Amino acid sequence: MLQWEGLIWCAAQGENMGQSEANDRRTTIDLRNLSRWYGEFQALCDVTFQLAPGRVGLLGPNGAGKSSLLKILLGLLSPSSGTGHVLGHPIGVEGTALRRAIGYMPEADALVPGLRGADYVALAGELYGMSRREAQRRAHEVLTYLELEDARYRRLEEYSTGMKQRLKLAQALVHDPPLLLLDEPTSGLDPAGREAMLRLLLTLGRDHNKSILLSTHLLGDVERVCDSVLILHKGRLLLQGGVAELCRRRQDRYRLQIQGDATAFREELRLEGVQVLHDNGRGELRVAVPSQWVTRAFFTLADNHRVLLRGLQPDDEDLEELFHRVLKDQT
Amino acid sequence: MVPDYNENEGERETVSLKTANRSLAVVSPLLPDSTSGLRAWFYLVWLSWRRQARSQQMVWIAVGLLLFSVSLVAIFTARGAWSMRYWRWPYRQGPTYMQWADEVQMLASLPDASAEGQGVQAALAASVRGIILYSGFPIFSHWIVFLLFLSFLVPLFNLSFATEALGGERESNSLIWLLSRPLPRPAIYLAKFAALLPWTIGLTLGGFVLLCLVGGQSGLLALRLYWPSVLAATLAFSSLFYFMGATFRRPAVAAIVYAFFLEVIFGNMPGYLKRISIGFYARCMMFDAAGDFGVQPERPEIFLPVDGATALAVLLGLTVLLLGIGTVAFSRAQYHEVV
Amino acid sequence: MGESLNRAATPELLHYRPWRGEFRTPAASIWPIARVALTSIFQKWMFWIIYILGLLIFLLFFFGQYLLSWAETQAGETDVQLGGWGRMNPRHLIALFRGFLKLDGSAESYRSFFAYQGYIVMIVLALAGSILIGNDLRFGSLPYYLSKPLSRWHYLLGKGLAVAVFINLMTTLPAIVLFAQWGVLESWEYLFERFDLLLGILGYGLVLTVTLTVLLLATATWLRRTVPLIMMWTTLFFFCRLLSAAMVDGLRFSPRWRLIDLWNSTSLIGAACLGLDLETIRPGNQPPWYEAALVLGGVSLLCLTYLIRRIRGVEIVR
Amino acid sequence: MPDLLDSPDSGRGDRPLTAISVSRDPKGSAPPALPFGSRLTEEAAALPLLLCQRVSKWYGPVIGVNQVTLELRSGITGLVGSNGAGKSTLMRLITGQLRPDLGSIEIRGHDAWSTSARRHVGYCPELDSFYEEMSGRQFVEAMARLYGYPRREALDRAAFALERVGMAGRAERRVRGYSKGMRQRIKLAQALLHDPELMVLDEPLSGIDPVGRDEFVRLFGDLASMGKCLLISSHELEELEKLTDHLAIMAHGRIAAVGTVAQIRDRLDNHPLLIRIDVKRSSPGENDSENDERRRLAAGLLKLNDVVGVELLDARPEDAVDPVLVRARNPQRFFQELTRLVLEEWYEIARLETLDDSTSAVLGYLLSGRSA
Repeated sequence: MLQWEGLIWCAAQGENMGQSEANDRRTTIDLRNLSRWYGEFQALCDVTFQLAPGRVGLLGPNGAGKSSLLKILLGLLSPSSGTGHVLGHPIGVEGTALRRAIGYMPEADALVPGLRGADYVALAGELYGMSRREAQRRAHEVLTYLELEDARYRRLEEYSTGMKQRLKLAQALVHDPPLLLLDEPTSGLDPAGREAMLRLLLTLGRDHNKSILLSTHLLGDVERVCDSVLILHKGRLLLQGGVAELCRRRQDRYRLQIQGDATAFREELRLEGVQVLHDNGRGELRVAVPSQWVTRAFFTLADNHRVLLRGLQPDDEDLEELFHRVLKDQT
Repeated sequence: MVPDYNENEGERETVSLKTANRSLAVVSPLLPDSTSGLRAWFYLVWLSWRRQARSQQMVWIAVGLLLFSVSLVAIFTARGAWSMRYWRWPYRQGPTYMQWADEVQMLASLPDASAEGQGVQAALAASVRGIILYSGFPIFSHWIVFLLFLSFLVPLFNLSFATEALGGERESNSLIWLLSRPLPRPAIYLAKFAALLPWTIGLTLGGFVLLCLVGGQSGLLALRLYWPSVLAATLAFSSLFYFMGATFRRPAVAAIVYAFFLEVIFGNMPGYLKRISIGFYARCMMFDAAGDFGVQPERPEIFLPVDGATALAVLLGLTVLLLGIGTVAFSRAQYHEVV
Repeated sequence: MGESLNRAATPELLHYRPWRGEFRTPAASIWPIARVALTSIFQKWMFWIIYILGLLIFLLFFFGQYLLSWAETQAGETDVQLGGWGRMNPRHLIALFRGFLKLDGSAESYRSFFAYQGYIVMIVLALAGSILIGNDLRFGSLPYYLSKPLSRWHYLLGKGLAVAVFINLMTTLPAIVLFAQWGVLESWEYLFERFDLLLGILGYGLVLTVTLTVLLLATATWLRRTVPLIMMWTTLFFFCRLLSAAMVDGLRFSPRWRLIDLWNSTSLIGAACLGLDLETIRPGNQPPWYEAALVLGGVSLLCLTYLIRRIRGVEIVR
Repeated sequence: MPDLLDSPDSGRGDRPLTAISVSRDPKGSAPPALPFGSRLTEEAAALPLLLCQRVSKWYGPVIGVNQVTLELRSGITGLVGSNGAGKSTLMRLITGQLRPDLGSIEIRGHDAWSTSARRHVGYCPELDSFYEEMSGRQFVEAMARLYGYPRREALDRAAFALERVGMAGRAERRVRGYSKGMRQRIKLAQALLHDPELMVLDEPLSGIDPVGRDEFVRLFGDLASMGKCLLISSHELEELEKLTDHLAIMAHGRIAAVGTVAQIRDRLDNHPLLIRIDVKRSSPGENDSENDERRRLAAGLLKLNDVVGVELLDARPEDAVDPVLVRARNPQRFFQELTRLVLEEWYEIARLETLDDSTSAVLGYLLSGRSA
């Protein structure tokens, strides 16, 4: 407790950065028994967790309380009960210092109509407290980095969805915050745009030591960017941990891609003791094999039944299955 | 229970249809017999009418304004403020006008005056008294009907409800739900107008009735003489502001510029320029109706009124014209920001 | 493996660069908010149409002053024919015009200029209110602003600053131009001798700015949507004006009723700032200026209280 | 051999990928089931459900859709492409919200702008605003009654549609408080009401959580099996792949290709298929034999006619497998020969994965190839 008070004091004084940074290295977010009510509805229920610096995915079904959590971390909402610290700043008390340390990318468009791209990002810089010239310079730098070079002087109304998303990231990055809170950064992006965004986030997190809290519905995003994951459901924290550790390894499962009429092939598999778990009707089978199975047997069977084996992958549990499993355990 | 098509059921239906002497080819393709465009249209009217009530702030402000005006008029009536009877001369200090009239009569009844002189004096005093007593109607007309009602409440009620009818749907991006139904676009435009009229007419004409009812004798006379012009002005204003809602991106601001700036400027310009303002024709109808009761423009040679029938024709013609243009414009419009 | 392929495709020449620098106080972000609000309104053609309409009144005064002083130097002693109405000495005619429009560089001239601008300022503010606050709600800009290290007060102050600029752009600034013009046209001494007039103009502008800004912010945060805002705003400035005229001029009620017309009340205080006598103000029968000040102060205080409660109590962010 | 791939087009890669229309019926020759309560005349049934002919649309100077020709008869078609490629504009044109500047769009022979065309079309728009003050049920009921159904029937239809999208239990709350996923469901429900033949769904999967997405995918499959024609735009290609492999790919306002993913992929002859093969080490730890195994495989692969190149990738020593990266043309023949090779030479394959035949890879090739 004493240590926290010291930290608050440091933050308030705005000096002695060394100590607070040293602490940042241990925890970025530290929440204890956090709850939030909207009238009768409880959006967050007794949430407690500590996060080390790194890239964290925040998962949960619609209405699980993800957005509320982000807003509380940002100091836009106050928690109904419980305490928390973000980068050593207590939440709900010290808005200014807290929000300076955070870059927030909202889910909604959050544009200021009539501005040009560069002005929009520069305005964000100014609002964070940078001087006007410094904000303008930095805006151009960030926009170039985010590959919005050509769109800088266009009006925001003319931006496509992908450009808007990158612009929102730009305004969150302009003051070089140690922590990024991202609410659905890839929603509405086309595949190329999504890939580019995820690559950017990964680079920022891995090479430039930004801590990232990524709230999303797209589990692929988390797999691509994050090394640990938080799963919220109905305001409760269900699961926290590293992606690799949480997903189960399965030695006996395979995913097959078959081309051609698979009926006889499936029948034969069954006779060989292979269990067909799922067939999507377009040639993709998920199977569980008996022990001592050799994969060459798949080729033999395929050849016998005149179907083409186009794919064969070990079927470890992915994040999507993990997610479904965790939710199913809950209900 | 709806979409699962059943082969047998379909056959049974065709059989029953054939017995009803309708061959398969005649039945309109794909159109379930149970739908009816007219029913949909009436429902749209009802839905739009209800949705106007949902924009509660607007309705409350309108009703509040109306009630405020009505209670003020009621207070004036109770205090007999409509006639000049209690006016004082010099301003707010001297005796009332009625006391002056009595004074004059008292002076006249002094014994040294001649009988003829006394008679003339008595007649004069009586007529002054009469004018004072019956001055209520022109005063009510001028201040309440012309100033407060016609130049403020009527434009404001029409403006807020008519621009909101389409403009509000455009602003909240919900017009798409109507445009993606199988309703002809002119029908949508007219339905929303039909749904708008109960609100605007109810507020203006209903408000006018209320104002007049609490306005005592003068009010009743005003109601009898003026209601057609209030109705005509409402129709014209409604169709104009409704049209603005379909065309302008910020219809409310455009309408306020028109109603409280252009109307005021044009309506008070000398010469024929004022003939492009709606308020001018409404006033002409009123002057025409109440000419016998001493209500006329302050300076007819500058005001240049048209007669009542013409004014009515202009207002109704304008309504029809604006509706027509609006229907065509709406049918062709492609609302990029909406879809 | 897929990653290695992607990497090969785009060599990253321009790396992300960290930034280290001093942050300024949150109060420094008020002006950027105001600046952005101003630009967003300056981009609307509707604003310029209304502004030009408002400018017409200014031009009337501006060229009126100029033409009259020019006419005075040109006018001879011979009478001129006026239509069919008769003959008149041009000097009398000029004096008549000056008396009517008060284009004589006196305090009365500036007061009537301010008063005439009332309608147009009102419409501009209705537009500005619906754009400044309404747009932020409609386009979701509010999370953008509030996720920055500034409080809601800074946000409102920024918007208020923008409103203040509009008000002064339409009233105080043209009035100062008129003041300077008179000095140039008539005599340089005027500028120094009647320095009190300049102070009066500034005072008048200050009164307008403070009351209208607070009032607009409160009504806009309360009503949010354009149409109700316009209804409320027209009620405050047209209905109350008509009502007060009907009560005092029509029905001969107490002149105190004029106080409900807020624009008239600002005009009374403005007149006091300019050192004018109440008797000269048209329409006549005005209440004393301190009563007007009391009313305006009360209204502003009410609006401020509402704003404070609103900001503390309810979450603006959905 | 499956005849899906043996279309006359396959293999001739130099052919430009122009907009060709492929209509597809999942049930082969079975006649499409008719919607409830509606009967098609013979002529009407023969008309294509959707026929866009050389459609172009501008927004001022900006071109939104550029000479698009598309014909749909049944089944699910995914409409994919980058942001701003004109997908939404095309959907608005089809649903009669916009009018083409050039060309024509017909729905069962009716002009798409006309009222009668809208009876055949259910539209789920991208935007996200409703009559927020209503409850979900009230909204859907209002939409049903706007079709002109009698009150009773409208209520039934609304109830049924809500049931279909899984909102029956939650429909009494106000739309204002709905999450994005619930809003998507309501949007879908209102498009189902009049049981349209053609459903145009603009980004129906965006913003829905994984559980809901699965439900939606199942629902779309059901609708398609009932004989409806669905045109779905989505960026979530993984989900779209679960649903359909028939795609229309848009780029720069034009339709770049129409067909199944495999058809489109096979026509991309200048991009040989990239295949990863992990081969098990015969005896872990022994360096020579390990190298032997994958070198042997690489040498065997290089002898095949269709292999363009082989690359040996480094594996982590703790893994018991060695990856080999193969580039091959003519996937059909390559996989046949690979099977033969594996069986003849006794390889133990731990993983066989085509890295670039997914929808997203195809899309990436197609779009990058175009813009370059």
